[in-house]
Amino acid sequence: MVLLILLLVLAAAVIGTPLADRALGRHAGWLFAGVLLALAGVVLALAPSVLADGHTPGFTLPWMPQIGVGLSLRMDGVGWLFTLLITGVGGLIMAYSTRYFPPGRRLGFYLLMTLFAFAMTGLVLADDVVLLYVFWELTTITSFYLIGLSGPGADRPAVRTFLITALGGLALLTAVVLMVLRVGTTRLSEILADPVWSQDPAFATTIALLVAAAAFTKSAQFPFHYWLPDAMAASTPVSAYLHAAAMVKAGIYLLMRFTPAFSDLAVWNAALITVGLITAVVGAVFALQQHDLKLLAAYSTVSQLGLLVAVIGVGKEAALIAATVHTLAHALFKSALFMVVGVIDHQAETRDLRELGGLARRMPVSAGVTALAALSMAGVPPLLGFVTKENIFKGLLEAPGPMWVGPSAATAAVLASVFTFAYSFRFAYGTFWGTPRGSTDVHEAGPGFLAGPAVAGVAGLVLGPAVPVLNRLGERGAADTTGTYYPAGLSLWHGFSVDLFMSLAAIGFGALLIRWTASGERMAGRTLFPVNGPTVFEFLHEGLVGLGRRVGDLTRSDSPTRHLVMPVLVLTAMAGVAAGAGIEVPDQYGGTTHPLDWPLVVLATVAVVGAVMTGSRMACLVMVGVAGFTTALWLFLLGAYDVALTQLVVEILTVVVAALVLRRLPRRFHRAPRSRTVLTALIAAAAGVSAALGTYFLTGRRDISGPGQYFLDHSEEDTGGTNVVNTILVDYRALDTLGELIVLGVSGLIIIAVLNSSGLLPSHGSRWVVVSRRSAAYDADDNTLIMRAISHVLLPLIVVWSVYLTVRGHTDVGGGFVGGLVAGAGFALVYLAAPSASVARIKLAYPKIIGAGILVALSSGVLGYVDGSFVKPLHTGVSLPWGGSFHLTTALIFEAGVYLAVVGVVLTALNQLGLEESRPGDSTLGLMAPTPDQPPTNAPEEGSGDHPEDPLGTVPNGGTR
Amino acid sequence: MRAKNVLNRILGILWMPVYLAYDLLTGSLRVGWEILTPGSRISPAFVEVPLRCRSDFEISMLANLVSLTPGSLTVAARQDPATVWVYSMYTESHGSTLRYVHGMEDRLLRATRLEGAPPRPQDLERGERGQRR
Amino acid sequence: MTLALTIGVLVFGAVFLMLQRGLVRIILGFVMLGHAVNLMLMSAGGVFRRAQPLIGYNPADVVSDPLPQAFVLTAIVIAFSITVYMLTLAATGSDDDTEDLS
Amino acid sequence: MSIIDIALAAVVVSMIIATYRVLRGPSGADRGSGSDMVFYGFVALVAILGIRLGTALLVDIVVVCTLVGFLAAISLARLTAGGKR
Amino acid sequence: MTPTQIAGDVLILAGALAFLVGAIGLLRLPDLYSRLNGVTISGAFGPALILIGLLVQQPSVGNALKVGLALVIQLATSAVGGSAMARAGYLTGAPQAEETRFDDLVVELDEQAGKEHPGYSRPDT
Amino acid sequence: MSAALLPLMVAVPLSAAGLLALAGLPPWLNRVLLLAPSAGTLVASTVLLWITRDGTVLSHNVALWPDGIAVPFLVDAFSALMLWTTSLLVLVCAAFAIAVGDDRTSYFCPLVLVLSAGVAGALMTGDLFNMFVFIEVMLLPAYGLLAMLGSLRRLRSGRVYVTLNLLTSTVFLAGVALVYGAAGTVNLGRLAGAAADSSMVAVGMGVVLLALSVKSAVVPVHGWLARTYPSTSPAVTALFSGLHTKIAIYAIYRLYAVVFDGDSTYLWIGVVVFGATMVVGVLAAVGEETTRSILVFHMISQIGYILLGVALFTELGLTAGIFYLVHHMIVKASLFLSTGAIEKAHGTGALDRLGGIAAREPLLAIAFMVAALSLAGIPPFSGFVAKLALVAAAFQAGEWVVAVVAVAVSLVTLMSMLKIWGGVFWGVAPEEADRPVHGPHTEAGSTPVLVRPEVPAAMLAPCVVLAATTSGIGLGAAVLLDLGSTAAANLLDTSTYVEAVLG
Ligand code: NA
Ligand code: NA
Repeated sequence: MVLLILLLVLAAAVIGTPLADRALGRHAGWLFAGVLLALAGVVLALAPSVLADGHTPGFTLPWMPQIGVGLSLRMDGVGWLFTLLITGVGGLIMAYSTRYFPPGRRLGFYLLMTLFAFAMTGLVLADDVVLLYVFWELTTITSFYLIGLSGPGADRPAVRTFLITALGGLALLTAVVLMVLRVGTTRLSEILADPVWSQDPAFATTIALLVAAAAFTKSAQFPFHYWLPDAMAASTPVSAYLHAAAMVKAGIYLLMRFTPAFSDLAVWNAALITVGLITAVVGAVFALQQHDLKLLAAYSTVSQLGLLVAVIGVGKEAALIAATVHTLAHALFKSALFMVVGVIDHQAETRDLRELGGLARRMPVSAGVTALAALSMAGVPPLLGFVTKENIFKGLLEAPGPMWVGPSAATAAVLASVFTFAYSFRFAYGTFWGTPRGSTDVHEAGPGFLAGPAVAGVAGLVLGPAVPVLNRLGERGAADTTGTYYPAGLSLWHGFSVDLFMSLAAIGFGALLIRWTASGERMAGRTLFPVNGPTVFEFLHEGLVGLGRRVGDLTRSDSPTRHLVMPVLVLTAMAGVAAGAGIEVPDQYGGTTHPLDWPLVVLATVAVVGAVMTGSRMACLVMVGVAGFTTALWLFLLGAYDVALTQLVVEILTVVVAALVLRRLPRRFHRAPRSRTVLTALIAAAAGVSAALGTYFLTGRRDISGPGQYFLDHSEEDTGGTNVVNTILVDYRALDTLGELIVLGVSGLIIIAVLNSSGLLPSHGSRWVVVSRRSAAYDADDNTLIMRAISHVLLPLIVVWSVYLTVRGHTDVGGGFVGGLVAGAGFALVYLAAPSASVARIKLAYPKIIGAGILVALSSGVLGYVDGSFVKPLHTGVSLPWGGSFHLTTALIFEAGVYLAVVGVVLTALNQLGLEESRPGDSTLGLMAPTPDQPPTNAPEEGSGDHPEDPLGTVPNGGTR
Repeated sequence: MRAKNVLNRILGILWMPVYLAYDLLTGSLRVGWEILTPGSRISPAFVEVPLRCRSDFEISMLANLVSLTPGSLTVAARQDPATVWVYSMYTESHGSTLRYVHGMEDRLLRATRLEGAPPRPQDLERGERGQRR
Repeated sequence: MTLALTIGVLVFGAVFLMLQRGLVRIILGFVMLGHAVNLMLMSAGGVFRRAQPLIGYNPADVVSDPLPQAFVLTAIVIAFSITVYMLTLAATGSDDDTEDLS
Repeated sequence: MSIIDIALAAVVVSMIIATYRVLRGPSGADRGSGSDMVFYGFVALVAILGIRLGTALLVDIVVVCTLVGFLAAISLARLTAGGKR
Repeated sequence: MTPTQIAGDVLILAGALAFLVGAIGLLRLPDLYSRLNGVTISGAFGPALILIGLLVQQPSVGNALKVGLALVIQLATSAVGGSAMARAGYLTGAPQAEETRFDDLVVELDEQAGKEHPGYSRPDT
Repeated sequence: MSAALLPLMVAVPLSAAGLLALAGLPPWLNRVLLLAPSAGTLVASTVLLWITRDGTVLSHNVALWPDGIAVPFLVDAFSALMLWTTSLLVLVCAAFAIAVGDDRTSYFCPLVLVLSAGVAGALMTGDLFNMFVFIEVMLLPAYGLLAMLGSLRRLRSGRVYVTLNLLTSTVFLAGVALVYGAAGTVNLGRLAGAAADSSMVAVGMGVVLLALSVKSAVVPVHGWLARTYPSTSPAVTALFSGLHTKIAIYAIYRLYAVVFDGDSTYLWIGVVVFGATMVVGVLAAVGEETTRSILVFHMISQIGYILLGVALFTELGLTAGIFYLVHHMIVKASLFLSTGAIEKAHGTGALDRLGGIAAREPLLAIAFMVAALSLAGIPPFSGFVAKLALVAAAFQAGEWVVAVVAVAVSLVTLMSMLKIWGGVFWGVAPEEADRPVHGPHTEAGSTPVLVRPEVPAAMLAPCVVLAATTSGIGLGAAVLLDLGSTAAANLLDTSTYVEAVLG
């Protein structure tokens, strides 16, 4: 419960940030420092229980019970230590922040810092692997923002940091998933206690490597180490907290946490020790090379984290005691140093060692704090760092494996410590005691600013001699990670031992190194590696972006063909696979071929060959029309008269509308290169063969279907209709018909909408007329009179015929669709016969007709609820005055709706496309205003007016005539 | 007088399909022969034919009758003065085409007007290249 | 077999046209493809019974399956709607089709 | 092969010939005249099929064919003239 | 086979052959305008024979009405269609046969048209 | 709720659309008629979720014809979840469209209503052919919306979109034909398990699924999506992203479960193809330079994730896939809207012409980032749960290659989200930040005025609502996981569904 309270308090702090920021500005830091330090006090108060008595407070709340994920918390010794660091050091840094920033609001900073403290605490307390991962990523995100918000130029480093740590996060996620699947629980403590780790070395190795990868990225291990110096773009409080005390320690925490599972795994030992020591040495060498104090501190952190990783890799009790206490020591001296860097930067307005020196007289307190922290870092007695580093040497000597491993590892650690000594000296001496350089107008910082670093620095001094108080901590840490109790026996002095000599060697050679390199001056700035991390990162990043661009280029085309060819190819490939696999099919059911079919095959072939060969748009249109008529004839032969009729009318209307469009385009198509034509023909042939084979083998191999037979048997009795197809359309499957009607209606609306937003192209065909305007053949009024007279006769016939077809549909060939289409054909006739486009415009509000059609059909559908369901037709017999009765059904209303919608759409197409040309917004039928962002159109800009049709030029704005 | 006119008109209407069938048949045979036999015997021309028709209906009916008959085809029409331009496949002279179309017009007007067809105008002959005399 | 053959031929033409430059041929290709698929639907109902499904006109055992016919009717109208819309697109804005060739 | 079948074949052959004119041109109107003939061919085919299949229903359809076939003819004529009325 | 059936068959065959003749005309005749006269055979004469043949074979009042309707419509529309196509050809300068004797539609002294028409041909390429 | 009322979810929006087309109503009434049916659908689908949460399947034979004859309408947890999410998106996107003024273009409101009706119909129908019809009802308005709103490229995109979708619809229909040819029915209940039993039906359904895969923009047939979605208006892109491809995905889940009965013979194809989709989509996204084109390629990548669920066809896989689907619909729409708001206010979506928005629009920036992190699967947002469950399902099914791919792809996803973040929200605008713009409602051609571009609250609200939803789903994942697993159970064992169809 106390753990939940801990987290809740932190969550409350996050939520309260805006309020605190508004009220206190940068001084909100004091408040948060108070909160964090109070929490640190709580943690300290838990010490007797957790460290001495070995209690592990816990708490559980379900979160995603389906996958067993819960909000489980647990605090053991390791968790206790890290919680203390997060809250304690966090509190110091919060206090420090109140002075670091100039006066003003710092909402983003405090929000993210408290959020980070929350996430970090959650991470080290989580006893659920998924929860652990969640908090792990949350620290990554908050780090990203804290770096990125630190100022201009910080965004790339933030991104680099984010991506590299997220990479590790994904390794952790993978590990988490695999563990949960294998062990069957998400409880961390149960997973670690599972026997699987010893029983399945392959699994253990996989997970170990994944966990190690996660930790290496988070804790900046070679070769991922570069992100940490890169992240120094962040402000100093952020670096002090995240990059010294807390976030980078998450990796250390993770390694310690998983030690129980992996400590006996050779891969684990080897990976951690090798990588850790390489990192330790490389980091230390680089640290000595830095002029920038902050970068120096960053590389130093890298190096120290390397030591910790290596010693954890040993996996023995002493090693983990060392890791535990050195984590504490490092957090103290490194956060102090970072904070001091901020102080120096603030007061001296530089943190470049080449511009610093001799500040000790003006900034004595800072100098003292720095000296304490640097000496602790250098491993000089009697500071805490001396004790903990010595323990690390001791721990490394126990490294598992062949005899030589332990001594070699310890030697590498000493080597790193030699450089550590040197750069620690360079840091402190170069700033405060060396030759005075740069500005002399420097003052000591105020007490508020120095309190944080001072507390951390002094703690290192106090804890050195008093190091036995940490025994319980170390022992508990070892017990939690190795499972066995082992006396820590920490003390400043424990006789002459190998590790003492190693410490002395580090200090001695360090002093020599200082001498040889003139406090590192001679090594500084020299390029040791041909490449640096950020460059490699950006190179890879750019490479990936370039690859991505090329992947995108594969489909970067606005030509429909490029997009159409792919599905066709996939489909034919699928047909090929199906054919290759050989599908069992029954024999053909009944005959499939009739002698009368053959003329139709011939006609279809002729149509297709013609359409494919011709370069003339008009000829192609006609040939496609021939194919359509052939299809209609096929439908006749198959007994589908309604369909055939519809097909015929649709085909004609398609030709009419297409003719309206084609006149705007050149007469001929583009000529394609032969190679492309051949390729296209091959693809088309493959598709054609697939379709033919598919049809032949997959259809016609069964008797009439059950539903088909049902309709034939029941339609008259169910619906009163004898045209079975029509009863399916308006009774059984009226929903399909309703959908089809909607589709048709919407096509009318979108034609208006699109033309309203983009306008029509001018007529291309106006150039084709070559005859003089004075010729008798030219005049439109006179020459259309033949057609007009005919249309006057035909129109009534057509309309009557269309209504007849609609009404009789239920019992005979016909129906609302065909009826409407025939009526539409009548309107097309009127349109075509008119002497000019303006006369031709049929003055009916066609969108309203569409809307009315939709509403009529729908209302007939809703009427069905009277009888229990949508589109349920109602029936009644109406006796006629001349005897007999007429079977009346609401399906007829439905048909009327269909009829209206069809007529509306045909009118729309004729009126809209029949314009000579149009500009966006021309149509007043589309209601409301045109879109504000209009593209330029091809329409000429001359004003509208009564221009006569000009045969030799384009007709400007003919649409309004 | 009136009854006679009405009778005359009814007869005109009844005779129309017969004439039409005859024209259709003979025209088809003539053009069909042309098509099926080698060589070309056509002497086409575009002939302007002034009409006595007045209403749109009359003009368009005449134009259609001309077009329906294989061997002649209406290419253009004018309302006022009523005129059609006829493509004639076998044009012996300007006048022969005029006579042919006017014959059709006579039969048409007999069916459309109570007073029957008015007399044909005299001075409509044109020269070889269509120029007005 | 004749129907399958017709479908194959139509699909060949349709795909060939669809893969050409310019929207108009693509549209015409789609019109053709629509025919092919409608015939495929008819074929799916079986082609050995070919009498029209009007009750009272034909003996029940020669009447064709009415359900595919209803499907095809719906499909024809949907295809028509889209064709008309695509033709509108072809008449709007410039592209491959409208580049003048002469 | 019955007389009707011969008639059917004659019409189909005619339509193929007309197709040649559609493809060959040379003028747009030539293509149009070819297509007129193809569409008339369909009217004829429907009528002949009506006889061949022995169904009177096809007569209804012939009526629709004649009505709408005309639309195609004048649409194509209009297209030939580049939309000029 | 009944006599009416035979008569009907003969009419239909005649119609179909007339149709074929018109189609051949489409191949053989020299220019658009003459070819359109061939089309008239196929559009009017041929269908007329076929429709009458149909009526002869299936005589009924309903069929008579429908066939009559179809006949009238077919004749009227084929005529109008032919005219429309001829005019469209003329407007766009469809080439005329060499044998053409004169053309009353030409507007003389029309500078714009004079050079281009008649005799001007603009092949549809 | 009586199942007989289900068709009203189609009929009501259609009636509103018909009314809008019929009568010239004032703009406010247009808006009301647009929003009210969507809100009603949202409420209704919430009720449906409540009813179906225990695995209940509601069914109704439309027009009360016998089973196998009538078109059945069914709702189970899966379709209810989809109905809920789609109606939420329609509502939010419509609100955004109103905020940016899209609703004043011709027929915008009726078109969106028809779109939503089509979606509802496609989700509820238990009939293959009827599904084709409703997909068309959904597509037709989309054709118009795509070509009538947006950038200058909209017409070209409109062509690609129409032709591609027409091709796939036609292929779908061909598949329906083959299925009917083989099985003699298009009723899903009657088709249950048919493809597993008969290879003839399997080929037919394979054609159907192929068509749906193209519609869902699966690699290698994905390019159309990337070319078309960025050119229309942001609201429309958001709407499409949430509806069209997702309906296709829904249909793939449903049809594979019912007709193939989850037949494991073909699953490997899905694993390969969807894995490739993840990779290709994300790589292409990283290479793009405008906000929307990045997001669109992401969508392709994420479609691979979603469909992986059905390719695994385990309980966890299906649950994860369904969870992912819902999460993705919301997050993607949120991203399109937040970047769309920027596009509208600043006149561009190009990364190199934007910058520093985070400081000026903090709330929008947070909304974007929440959604972006969610998309990348970063906890604690919904995307994390989705990714976690899916990766776990893949490992569990032994498909460790695709599991690792899924994990790796999420890093690249993050990378490109950071690309947008860095290009748009951080840094500084390369030019003067206050640039001459046309206010969103000024007429084209009016004198440009120098204004400081600002995202109005009406545009912001929809983004925030959706971002809050994704956080809510992440933190309250239990609810959605519950529904997802109920839905998955219905897919694994289709007997309840099939019985509901067959009465
Ligand atoms: Na003639
Ligand atoms: Na889509």
